[in-house]
Amino acid sequence: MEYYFGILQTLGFHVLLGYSAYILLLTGQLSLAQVGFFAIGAYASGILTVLFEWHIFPALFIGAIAAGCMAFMVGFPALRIKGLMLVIATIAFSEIVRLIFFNLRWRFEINGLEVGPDGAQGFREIRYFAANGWEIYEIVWLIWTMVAVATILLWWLDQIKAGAILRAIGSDELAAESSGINVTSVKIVAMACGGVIAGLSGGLYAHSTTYVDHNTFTVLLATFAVSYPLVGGLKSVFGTLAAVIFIQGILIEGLRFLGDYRTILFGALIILVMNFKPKGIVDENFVKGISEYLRLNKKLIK
Amino acid sequence: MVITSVDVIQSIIDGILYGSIYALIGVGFTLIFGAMQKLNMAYAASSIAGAYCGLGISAVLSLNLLVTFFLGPLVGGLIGILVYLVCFRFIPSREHLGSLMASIGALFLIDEIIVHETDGSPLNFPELGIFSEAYFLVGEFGFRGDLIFVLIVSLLAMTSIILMLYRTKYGLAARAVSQQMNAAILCGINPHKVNASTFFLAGVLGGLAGCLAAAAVGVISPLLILPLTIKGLIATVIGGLGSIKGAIIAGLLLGGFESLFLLVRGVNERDIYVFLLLFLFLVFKPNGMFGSIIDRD
Amino acid sequence: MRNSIISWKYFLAAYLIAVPAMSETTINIAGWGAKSGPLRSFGVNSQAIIDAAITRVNENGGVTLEDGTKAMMAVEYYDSGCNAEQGIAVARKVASETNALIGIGPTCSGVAAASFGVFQKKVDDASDTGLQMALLTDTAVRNGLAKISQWTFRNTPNEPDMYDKLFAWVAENRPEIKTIYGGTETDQGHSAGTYSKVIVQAAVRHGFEWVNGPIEGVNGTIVEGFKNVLSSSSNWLMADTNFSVQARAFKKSGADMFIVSSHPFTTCGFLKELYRQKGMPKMLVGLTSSSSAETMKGCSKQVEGMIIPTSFAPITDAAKEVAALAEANGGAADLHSAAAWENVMIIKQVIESVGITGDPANLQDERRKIRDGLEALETTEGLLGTVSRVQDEGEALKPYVFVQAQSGNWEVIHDPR
Amino acid sequence: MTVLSIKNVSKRFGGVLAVDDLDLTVDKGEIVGLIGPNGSGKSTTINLICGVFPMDKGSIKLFDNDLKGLARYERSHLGIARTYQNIRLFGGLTVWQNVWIATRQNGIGSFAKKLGALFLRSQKSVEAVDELLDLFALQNKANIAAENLSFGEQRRLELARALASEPKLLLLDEPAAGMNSEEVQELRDRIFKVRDLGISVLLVEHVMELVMNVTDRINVLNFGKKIAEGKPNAIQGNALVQEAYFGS
Repeated sequence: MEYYFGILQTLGFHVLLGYSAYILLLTGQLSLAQVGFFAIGAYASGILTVLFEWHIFPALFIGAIAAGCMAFMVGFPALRIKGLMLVIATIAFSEIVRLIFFNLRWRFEINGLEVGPDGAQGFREIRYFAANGWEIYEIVWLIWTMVAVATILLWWLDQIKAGAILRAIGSDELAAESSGINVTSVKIVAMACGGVIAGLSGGLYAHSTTYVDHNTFTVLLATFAVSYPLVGGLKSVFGTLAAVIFIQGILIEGLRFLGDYRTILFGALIILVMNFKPKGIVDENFVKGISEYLRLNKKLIK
Repeated sequence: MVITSVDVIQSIIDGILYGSIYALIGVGFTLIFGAMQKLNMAYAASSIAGAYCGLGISAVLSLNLLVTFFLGPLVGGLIGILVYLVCFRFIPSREHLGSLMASIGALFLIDEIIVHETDGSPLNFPELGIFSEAYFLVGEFGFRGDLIFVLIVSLLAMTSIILMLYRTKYGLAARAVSQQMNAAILCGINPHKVNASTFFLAGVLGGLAGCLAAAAVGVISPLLILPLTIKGLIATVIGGLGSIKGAIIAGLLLGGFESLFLLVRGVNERDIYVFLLLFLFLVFKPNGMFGSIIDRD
Repeated sequence: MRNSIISWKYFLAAYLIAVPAMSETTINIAGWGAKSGPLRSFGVNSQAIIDAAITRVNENGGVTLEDGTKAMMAVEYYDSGCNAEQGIAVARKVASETNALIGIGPTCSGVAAASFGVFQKKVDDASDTGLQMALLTDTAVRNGLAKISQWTFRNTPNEPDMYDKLFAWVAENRPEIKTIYGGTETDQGHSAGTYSKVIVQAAVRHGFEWVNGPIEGVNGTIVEGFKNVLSSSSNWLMADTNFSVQARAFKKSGADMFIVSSHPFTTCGFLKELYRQKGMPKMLVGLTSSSSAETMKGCSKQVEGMIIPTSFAPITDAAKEVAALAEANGGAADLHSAAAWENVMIIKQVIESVGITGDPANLQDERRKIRDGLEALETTEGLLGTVSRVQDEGEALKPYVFVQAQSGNWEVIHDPR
Repeated sequence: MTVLSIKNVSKRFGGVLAVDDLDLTVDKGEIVGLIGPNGSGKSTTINLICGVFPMDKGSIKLFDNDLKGLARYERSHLGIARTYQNIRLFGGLTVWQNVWIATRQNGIGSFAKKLGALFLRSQKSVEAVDELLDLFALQNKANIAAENLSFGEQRRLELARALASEPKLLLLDEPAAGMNSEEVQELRDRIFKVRDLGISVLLVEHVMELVMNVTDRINVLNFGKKIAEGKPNAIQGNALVQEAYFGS
């Protein structure tokens, strides 16, 4: 059972990471900065629980807020540019964050043990959960409550004007601006929201794995973060959820029985999915099919 | 250690020479971007894969190892066509993100196939014969022979590609397809054929770049893929999207700055400064050095 | 058609006969490591050797259980990549979904640092909900990892001891060598940690001088002044490809001995550049991890003469045999993977000494017994001789030799055993 | 009362002077035509008014507000709305959402109210959207994605979206392009309805059938310069205009 709970944990923070990229993708921006916010959340909340012995909840909260503030500040310069330029600029940002943590050494003794981030040696002993007697299902419960809240909020977003505005910007920036939408500030707010979610995810990650180092927060993870909404489809937030289950659950964990060939199949399957579903797994037809099946189509649309 | 002006200039020379590899990869990205307005993330991976295949074929057939430098580009070109077929050909052209994601899938696939076949261990790569031994001393400054060779090759490649784009029928067709796809189709041009040729051409260039990069390092390893992808993209973007000249200059500059910051600030902080500079550059000059101003009404 | 039905019946019959045999107790163990990504060779090597070791145990009749009967051993090997999440997932899977008594893994030190953290820190601490299964690591070599949990043990080389003896030997045998200079991959915990906290201090302890004058705070004691070591050296990163600035600094230093503390890929890249700049010193010392076949595949010419202390070399009969078996299984025996053989043998020894029933119903108790058995071990038989266990830390002190790269092979130049 | 006044405006693209020292006004309740051969600077003029790109010199005023330096969305808030030569809709959104996006309660409301509009669907905005969809005969398509509409419907939707922002000045960039004469008639009626709402219109158009029948006043551009201005009848007879169009 422990194993499946463990996988649920992993799925949980990847879903949140995917959501943070999803919000920005709605506005048409492909950002690889999410992993930077994820790292900030991980280190900030880890430092708070380990070095300052905070309770987990305020630590997660502050971690998320710190990442959100950073996203807000980076959003100002970064979101003036778009497309491929933004991809590169956000890679630059994520790498700067990663390298700062690579150089960060902040250790002192707590209860006779020297703890804290130690540069390339990583940041060990983020054992709040285990040390405070949290059973794994409780951790999973915490993570998935966050995921559920985020999912509901993002689903709700599509029912209200704010969501329509995000998608309008993604569809045609010039027309959106001429229709009276302050595109830049909307994008910055989206970036900040994405930052908060990624920071939260990072905090949960750090405490679930008990150890973080800069090698975790590479461009590879950033690529995964944008892959989830792209593979899942931008039509609905459930696309991202489905893609995380598909990629992390099925391709990475579920195919273990394939042994050596699992990782090769991974790339091949992504290519296959994109050829048959270029708009992602959960595309228009999928949504239509589901909603017709549930006979909810009247309520869902509009 | 005291850093003298000689050290500074020497490190910039080293960096710029090494930057010619970034420039070559950048040119490949630029070619594909110019043709389709799309990003092929698998490009650096297929370049390295081309070099691996060249090395493998020469080893299996016990050919002269220098044949690698002809086989690598050829296989690189073929892999380019393959990537085009699986990631771009059948995905509707307006689905930019779909083919982007597919090419990321191809990056993982190629990377993992290489890892699987070689167990990820670095392999000795044939050096560039006399060039690798050559080390020119001009006054107090040293120049690596093989990297000068790489630089010359990348300049030649740039010239021949520009000639090809502006002087040949293929070039005319390629430019027509990239600018006015529908009009080109009406003129009887098959855009898929033209795009496939562009991917082949870029692939050949990539295979060459992969071989030269591996030869310059002396070993080939899947670890080369990610840095080359990122550095190549940076060169493409700083140079200005679609500008071949820009990609070359940006690649060289990138190498120079890297080397300079390494000397002055050490390896742990080197990339912080490089990326900070990159970030600021993009913010203040979002169209790159030679990019046309895009996105008007 | 008819034939196939008959053969199918035979198959069924054979199966039914086979069932009682299969219901005999099997002792399961689990292994995991990087079988994907650039470090795949480590996983492949470990798995090849674990398989060979299990086959050997079973050929000799298997392992003796508490009631005196024999049981076969079986292993399942998982791919955890060099990825913390996957390492944790596999550790959890093995602990909760299989009846493996003990695990062997993982490959990467970063993964070990993360996954050891999800194990219970102290045994019998009811408030600690970490995993409770013993783990005996073969590869992850970064200093001091096994201390993270009382359930984790390692059978990896003890670098402080090896380098101490290495420099003592160099000081004695090569008196013309006086000054040193070096560098490392700073983004790899193992390379950088060992270099800055162990190797340089050991060299200073044995009278070698840092070429540009003494480094502040470095007095020969392990760890002291390690930050200054890094800032005085000329370093690179694991994925770097251009080493001209660093090689120039090495050459310019003019030291008698260079320390190159990195994994094979950059070791080769760096040495090739140094060679090109004609900056080769009188002597080269490398990181334990570079004493592998990869380095020879990548740059046998440039690495010529490099000396590395290693806990494995095919010099004893047992070691030669393991090397041959590994090759037959599609892997290679080196200081990392050879430990996997020893681990299987240690596990067999522990099982026989603490008495195991192999009954899945007692799984949790027997995992605990195995752990206590491991903890109690004072010495084990290694391929190069007796390995002593460091009590309370879960670490090992392994016998070692010094090897030198000589025309494409790692030759043993000194055997202090 | 003057709604829009353009004074001495110029815009250069590289070597081409797209708009050359242009003066133009639109009065309240007026429908003004802007015609000229291809490349004479008509669309550029509209783009300058909307702030798609900055002008080189001159001034553009909406009522008393100088538009210089204002962002596009700020110009929209002041009361400028437009349609595009090549239709630009939010393809993935429904017809209803396309119009909804542009609605707002002009001028009134605190920050909290604006924020609230993002989350709540006020009765007023729902009514406004429904009304516009009725006006443009799109009510039965409300839940269809805009990209699935026919060409004519897309043109109507774009107009509906432009009106949703409650503009004071509507800029139409060749709204009749590709329409048959029946559709042009409908369009003419709609433009009159727009005027009846008290909105001034600046119409750039090639279809003379529309321009001559709907406008109060016509400005003619050639090579970025205004060559004539006057009532439709007068323009029809103007020799300069004929020369510009037919090169005689």
